[in-house]
Amino acid sequence: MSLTPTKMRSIIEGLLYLTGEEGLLLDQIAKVFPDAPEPSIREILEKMKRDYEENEASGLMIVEIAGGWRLVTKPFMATYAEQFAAIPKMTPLSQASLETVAIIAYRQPISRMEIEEVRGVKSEKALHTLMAKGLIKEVGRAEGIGRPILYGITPVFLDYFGLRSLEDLPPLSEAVKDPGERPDEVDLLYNRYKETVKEWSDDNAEQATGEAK
Amino acid sequence: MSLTPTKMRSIIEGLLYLTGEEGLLLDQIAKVFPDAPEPSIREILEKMKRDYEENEASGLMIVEIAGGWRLVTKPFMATYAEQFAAIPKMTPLSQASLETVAIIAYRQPISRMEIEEVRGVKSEKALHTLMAKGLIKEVGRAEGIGRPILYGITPVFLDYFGLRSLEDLPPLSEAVKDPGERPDEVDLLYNRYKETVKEWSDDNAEQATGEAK
Amino acid sequence: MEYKVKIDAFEGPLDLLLHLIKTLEIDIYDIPVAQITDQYLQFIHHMRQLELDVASEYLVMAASLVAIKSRMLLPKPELPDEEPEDVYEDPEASREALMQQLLDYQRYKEAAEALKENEKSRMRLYTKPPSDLSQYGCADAALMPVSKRATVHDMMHALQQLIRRKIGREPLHTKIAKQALPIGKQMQAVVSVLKNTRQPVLFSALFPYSDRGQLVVTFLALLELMKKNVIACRQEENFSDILVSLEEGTDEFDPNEDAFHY
Repeated sequence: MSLTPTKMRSIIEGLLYLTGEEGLLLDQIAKVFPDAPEPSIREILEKMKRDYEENEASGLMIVEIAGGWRLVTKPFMATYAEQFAAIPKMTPLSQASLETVAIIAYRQPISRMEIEEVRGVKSEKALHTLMAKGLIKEVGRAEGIGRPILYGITPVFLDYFGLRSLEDLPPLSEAVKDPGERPDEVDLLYNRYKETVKEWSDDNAEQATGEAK
Repeated sequence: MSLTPTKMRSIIEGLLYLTGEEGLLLDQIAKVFPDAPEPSIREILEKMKRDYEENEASGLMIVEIAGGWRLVTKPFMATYAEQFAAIPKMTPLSQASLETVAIIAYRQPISRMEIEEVRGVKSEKALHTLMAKGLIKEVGRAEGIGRPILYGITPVFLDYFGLRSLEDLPPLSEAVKDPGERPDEVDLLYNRYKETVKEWSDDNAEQATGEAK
Repeated sequence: MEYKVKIDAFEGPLDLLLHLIKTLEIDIYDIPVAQITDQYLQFIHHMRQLELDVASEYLVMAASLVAIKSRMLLPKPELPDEEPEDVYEDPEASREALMQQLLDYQRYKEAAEALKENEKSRMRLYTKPPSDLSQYGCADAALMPVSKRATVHDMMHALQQLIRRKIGREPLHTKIAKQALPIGKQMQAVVSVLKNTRQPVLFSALFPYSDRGQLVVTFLALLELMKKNVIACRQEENFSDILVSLEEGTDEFDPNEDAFHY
């Protein structure tokens, strides 16, 4: 016996409620309806999403984040949810962490040194924070001297920024013209500059650590 | 400014969803609407309850027991919830188990009550699962009333998560250590300082532009 | 460990340069090195006057800016053709390199801005913790699956979720606990439930909360109502469920009567 779309809608709604923040993957739903074709399930979800959105009498809406469907409260509810909770909000990421995670997202796998080249400053603390929040992870080591750790983003990254997939990332503005065709001298100067920075900042870091003691 | 019944309904729905099976007391809802008389709130709840009941396309319903209101799944959902529960999960450890084992790893030795304080929910089942999997063990008993059992992690934990030692665990973000923490004076001071610098540099830039002209 | 110094609102020398370029309305594709160098140095100078520790990155940038500027003032030396090219650092090339670096950094800075917006809207979405499905017979397998292991990062994610959830929930517990629910009020609540259902209610159904304070108050309220003959409790046999019902003629029960206030 196959289920009517109305019945299916009610079941999906129930499952969305039960799974809450964990979310529901399309193929998990499909397993509950072995006879229903996946497109029809997606159709019901999309319809449900629209219905919730348009329904002014409802404080809920459906979002698709990182491939999972979730029932969440509408943005306007945040005030009430927070007022109700009377707890300080989650602290957003610092500018340094945002820049760092952006570089990682667009350029992964990438080493700490490469990140610091782009930012022009040390980024250890930002990496630390991002690791602790589970937004990035070590994805391997580069070839070459020191075999530096390479970083990449995690699925939590998508969740944290509410993205469906990496394709949802805001487009990066157009690359600088012919970045590969820099004259050699520039690279040399650039490398020398980098090294100076490195020495300098290592010295400085040591000093700072020394002072802290 | 008073809210329309439609708006109030949407807010109540959102709050009922957020509190899930735990539900809300009428009093708690009333606090969100300081200007609305309690009977009008009750009316909205009763209406919402009827609406959900009559809506065949919804898998949810509202129940009232002893002054508490809850949004729950309709009874027919049990069959589907069972079916859904039987689907192998994406992560082999449930969210509850992961949270619990993480808390133990960072705070061992720790009692069940302390774990439940951090998680805000009962954690007996998760502890059971973790014990059965050999990821945690009893490591002693605390002093004091009832001498509660203390839990710690096992070598299997390290093996399971691919860690050489506990020191390999990612640094914990401040929020987990003390979720209630507010930005302290240092941050406030820092922000004020930032503003001063910003003002200064804007002034200076203006001056410079002036000179250049 | 990152050292404590970090000047002000800027994320580093590149950020500071971008700021100067913007406020001075300079064309980033044609940076007047002399002007920007002067401004940059002036800024650093003021920072130091304020006795602020200026991070080394800023000083390194200052040094290279000065180097480019001074080389630009000198005539280009006549080099014999056989000399390797890199002996002389062409200030034009250095300026170009700096521009490239600034443009590259600017792209990611913009991307970070966009992500900040995403973060902001995502933070406004709240949700409920997953329901306990164990009642539907979902048991964590007793054996550990080897193929699909949870990772440390799954665990960190779980902790983040926990924090989010606590934001929405914690006060609920504390509020109920601290409220010290008055018995009189709870008596009203029980009576109104019985009136609404118009039929006996299961004893256990009157205790929907696991909160201890709530349980005690509800229990005391029931005892008080029994004493006042407002309700009756029935038990068919030992250990069966207790049924609670309203006594006859309690319609005039006035919950606001002083006697019910504790």
